Amino acid sequence: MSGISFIELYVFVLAAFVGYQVISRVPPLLHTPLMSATNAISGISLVGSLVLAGANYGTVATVLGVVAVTAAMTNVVSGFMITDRMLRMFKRGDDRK
Amino acid sequence: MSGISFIELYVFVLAAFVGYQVISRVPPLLHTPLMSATNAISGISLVGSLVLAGANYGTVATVLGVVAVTAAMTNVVSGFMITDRMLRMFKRGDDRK
Amino acid sequence: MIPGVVIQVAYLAAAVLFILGLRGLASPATARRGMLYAEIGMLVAIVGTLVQHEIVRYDWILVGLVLGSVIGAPIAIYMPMTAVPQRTAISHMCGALAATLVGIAEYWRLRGQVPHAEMAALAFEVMFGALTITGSFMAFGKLQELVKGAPITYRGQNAVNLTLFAVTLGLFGYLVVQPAAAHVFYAMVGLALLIGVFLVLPIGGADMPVVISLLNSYAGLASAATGFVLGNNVLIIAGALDGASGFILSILMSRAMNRSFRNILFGAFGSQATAAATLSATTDKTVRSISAADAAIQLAYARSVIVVPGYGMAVAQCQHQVAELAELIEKRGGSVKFAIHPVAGRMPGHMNVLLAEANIPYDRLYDMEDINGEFENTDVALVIGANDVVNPAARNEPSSPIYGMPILNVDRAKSIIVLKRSMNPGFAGIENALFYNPKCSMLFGNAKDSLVQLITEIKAA
Amino acid sequence: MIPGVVIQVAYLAAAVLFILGLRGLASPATARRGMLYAEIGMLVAIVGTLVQHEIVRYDWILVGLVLGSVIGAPIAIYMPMTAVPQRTAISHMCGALAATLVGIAEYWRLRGQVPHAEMAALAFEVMFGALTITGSFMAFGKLQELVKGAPITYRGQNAVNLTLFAVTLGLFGYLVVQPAAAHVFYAMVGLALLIGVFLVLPIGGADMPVVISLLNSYAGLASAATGFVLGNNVLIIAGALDGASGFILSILMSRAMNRSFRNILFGAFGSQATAAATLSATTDKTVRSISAADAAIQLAYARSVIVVPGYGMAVAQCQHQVAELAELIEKRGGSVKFAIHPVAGRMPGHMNVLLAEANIPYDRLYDMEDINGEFENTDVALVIGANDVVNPAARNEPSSPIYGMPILNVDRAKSIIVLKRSMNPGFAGIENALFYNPKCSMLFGNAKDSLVQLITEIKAA
Ligand SMILES: NC(=O)c1ccc[n+]([C@@H]2O[C@H](COP(=O)([O-])OP(=O)(O)OC[C@H]3O[C@@H](n4cnc5c(N)ncnc54)[C@H](OP(=O)(O)O)[C@@H]3O)[C@@H](O)[C@H]2O)c1
Ligand SMILES: NC(=O)c1ccc[n+]([C@@H]2O[C@H](COP(=O)([O-])OP(=O)(O)OC[C@H]3O[C@@H](n4cnc5c(N)ncnc54)[C@H](OP(=O)(O)O)[C@@H]3O)[C@@H](O)[C@H]2O)c1
Repeated sequence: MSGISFIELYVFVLAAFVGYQVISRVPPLLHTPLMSATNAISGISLVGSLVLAGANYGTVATVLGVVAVTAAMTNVVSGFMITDRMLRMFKRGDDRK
Repeated sequence: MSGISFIELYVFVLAAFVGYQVISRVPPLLHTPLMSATNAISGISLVGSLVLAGANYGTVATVLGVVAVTAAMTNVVSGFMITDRMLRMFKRGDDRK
Repeated sequence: MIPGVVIQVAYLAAAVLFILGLRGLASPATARRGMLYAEIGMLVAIVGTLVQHEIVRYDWILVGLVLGSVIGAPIAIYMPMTAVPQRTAISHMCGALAATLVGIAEYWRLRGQVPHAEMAALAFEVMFGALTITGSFMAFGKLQELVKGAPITYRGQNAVNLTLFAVTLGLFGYLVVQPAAAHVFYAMVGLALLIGVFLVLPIGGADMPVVISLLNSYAGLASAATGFVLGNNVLIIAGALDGASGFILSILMSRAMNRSFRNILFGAFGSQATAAATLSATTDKTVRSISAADAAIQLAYARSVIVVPGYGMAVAQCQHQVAELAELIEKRGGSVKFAIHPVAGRMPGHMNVLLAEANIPYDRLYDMEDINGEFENTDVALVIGANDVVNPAARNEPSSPIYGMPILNVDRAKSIIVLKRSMNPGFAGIENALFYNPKCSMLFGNAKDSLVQLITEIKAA
Repeated sequence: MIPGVVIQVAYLAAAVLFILGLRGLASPATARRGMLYAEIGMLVAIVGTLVQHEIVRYDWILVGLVLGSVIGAPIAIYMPMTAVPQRTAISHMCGALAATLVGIAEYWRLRGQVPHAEMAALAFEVMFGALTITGSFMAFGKLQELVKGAPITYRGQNAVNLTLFAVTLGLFGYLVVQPAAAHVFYAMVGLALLIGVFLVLPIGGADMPVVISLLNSYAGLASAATGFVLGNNVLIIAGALDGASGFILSILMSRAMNRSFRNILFGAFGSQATAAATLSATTDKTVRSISAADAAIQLAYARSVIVVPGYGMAVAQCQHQVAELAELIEKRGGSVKFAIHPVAGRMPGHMNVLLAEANIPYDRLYDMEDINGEFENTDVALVIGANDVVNPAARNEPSSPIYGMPILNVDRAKSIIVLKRSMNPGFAGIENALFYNPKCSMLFGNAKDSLVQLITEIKAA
């Protein structure tokens, strides 16, 4: 635990603004891939879990860490793969053979 | 001087994203007011100058501080007033008497 | 010092790449490149983390990573597109699980020696995380039909839920003041898990998409809170992006459905009864049923057709037949367009994905605003398993629960053919006057079977 | 602890209010409310700062605040709208001055005892700040015509400038390694001041808007660097917003002018000579000059008129006469629209502000893309002091320097009346074939005088 500095609130607020603006620009056409893309990105909680599973914090921490790594990695892998699978399906008229 | 923490880079990068997105949405109609509005907002350097002028850092610092406060305050006052003066001029057809 | 800088740079790069990735989704042309950025961002963040000093052994990490990939990849490869809502629910569960476990481990490791501000973030993280775990699991169960889809209600339900909330919030407040109270911490986690279940029980299966999106934003908030606890900015940023996405989608959905959050979360949708009543009151109106042969003739000679897909297309999984039919009509010289209502189906973008899967180019899918003017000049509007999104009551019956919701103006087309199995209502549980419109013919039956018949007949014509 | 929290909360609120303020500028309907947010943000930030412990005396602060208001308010109240570019330049000078002075004072106060990373930010701040001070002042001089507007060039100029840059960067690098070298610090400030002058000297007065926008982004960067030095996030955020705005506007301008940054900064626009040559080569073509009386008759009986204002309208300050003429034509039953090219005039949005000042509602100002299709069905296109933005060479002469720049299709109107003083070229210094078009008549003279005559004649008609 590295202590909360106030500046992290700035990061959160600014990121929320960026998120709001970026996501508002996604057309309905791509809302389903958007959902799976954000699922994949949310797998970034992996970075917290990795430390837990790999540091020597005791058995309980390691076990919880491994479960957390598994859960997060599932999101990353399936999220990105599904998004890509969906996006590959979207074609313009002139791309069609 | 309070030391640069890496997290300030996050703030800068995120703010640049927000700025880019917000400003891209301003229509050409309002580009002139936009210029004066950002001038006014840039007057926020006032907050640095105020400390300089008001803390007891010695004569040199105080003199530089007062000049800086004056310069920044000029921007704030004239920037916001001009922006408002311009924006008051923009009217829809049905607002016109 | 050096590994510290490496990891900070890696995380900043990851955050920027995630943002660029989501920006790419602004258009199908840039979407895949965007996702590549996001994937690189993830890789950079993971590699950056692995060089951190605190990590001393990699064996367990490897176990987790391999397990996760082994679970994730088959889901992604074999999952039918119609199961996207369920998968999304499960994915929120996984995300929330990871956040919650990290939070619990952190608390356990520090044995409650947590400063007050950090404790607030930590408690927030596990509370939102825990309720998202069970809530998402319940949502998954309802969508996968493991649990009864209908709202489960009982007397005093709201009172029970409110009490649960109040107690949990009380524990939260106590913890912030007394971070060392471990039993309170674990009690709060347990209660939050219960809340997740109780929150979703009274909500109907069909309202799940909104609930899922809300849970999405909760999972994002939990993840951002983890970032606060660990002092990790990329977690904060990714959590905020995730939270914003869930929030925006749930707003869009409830707006397009013309309902408020409150109504969805606490309404327990009591409209089944009313719907039945209206239905019986109007059975004296006549419905024109049509044979596949007759419908095929109409379609074969139509110069312009607009296809309006709805949830029924997803149920029947007939998107490939729809594409085949469209191609057939076009070969005969007719024009075919697809009209996509923003909440057709059961999740945002549902129809788009299914039609894309059937190889229909996305520039032939029209948003509601873009196509609504064209129905007047259209020979046949072919409604495939859509119901609420074409219900004229939204336009002209102020007493209807969907009044005010924007709809596709199918009733303005020169003729209308509706493919559905029965006269049963759709999601909103209300009757549809469109089906009694003299211009409208009903082709009853499972949409897939009906389409196969239509295709055979047109080929023969 | 408590004042620390107060100030942090104040700064966060200010940052959010600034962002909301700029978001408001997305539409004229929300713009004033947005600016109110930004003003509140500024107030909150100032008040928050004043409660800081470090501030022990308020007398000098008050002097600065009062002086600033006394200087700022009259500028805002009495400045004519045509002087906006100059004021913007001066304002960047003030902003950069404040940033630079804060940086110098900080360095002075710490007597060079600055850690390396901080020193990099500090040196960046004073370097960009200093060159923006003099650069903006030069730009102001050229725009206000205190300095000769034409590019000032001499042999070896680029070599001199590059050497200056290189030396300054060298000093910058040295300082980061040896922060205590005070003489190097002050030498760098001096050189940066010189660079500002030399950078702007070779750039023509008309290219100033792009330069001003670039200086705007430099001022923003300097301000953000101040934020890094002082550990002040609201400065970082405001600086980033400012920088983004300057950057985007200069990109938009150079794109709409079909020129690269490099060309503007180092091109010294040598086209005057070429322009004169082309002009003389074509004097055998005929130009139809028209009297105010004849032009008035055409306008009086036109059913549809599109007014195309350009830089000449700003020079003649005749926006009120333009509005009067438009009203007159409309009273007689004609329709009048205004076509605004994105780089008409000399700064972004120039024509919009002037016409708004003359009380013309903004929904009658049409962007280029929206009106270009309408010229064909227009009886009279009335070009008031515009030249480059209606030059058909941009469309059909690949050798022209403006080839490829999007233009207003004035030449497609049924007839064209151009108000200008002579056959002189406009900003780009090139000839305009439009003026030789058989459908085009020239009404020579200062635009204001011509408009007054037109108005009198139409009233009499
Ligand atoms: N898209 C979203 O994000 C979202 C989220 C939440 C809620 N919703 C709601 O979902 C509704 C969507 O409207 P909608 O028009 O797409 O669907 P709908 O109103 O739910 O109607 C679907 C129709 O399809 C028919 N159907 C079902 N299975 C079929 C099959 N195998 N073959 C043929 N027909 C079949 C059903 O009639 P039969 O039973 O007679 O066959 C039903 O009337 C809206 O009310 C919307 O508010 C959407
Ligand atoms: N808007 C921006 O942000 C921006 C920034 C930088 C550069 N620019 C450049 O500026 C140019 C703008 O094009 P433009 O068509 O608006 O202007 P322009 O091409 O510069 O032409 C202005 C015309 O107005 C005439 N004029 C000047 N004073 C006049 C007066 N008192 N009465 C009547 N006529 C007068 C001049 O002709 P006479 O001398 O014969 O009267 C001149 O030909 C473009 O080339 C653009 O790239 C624009």
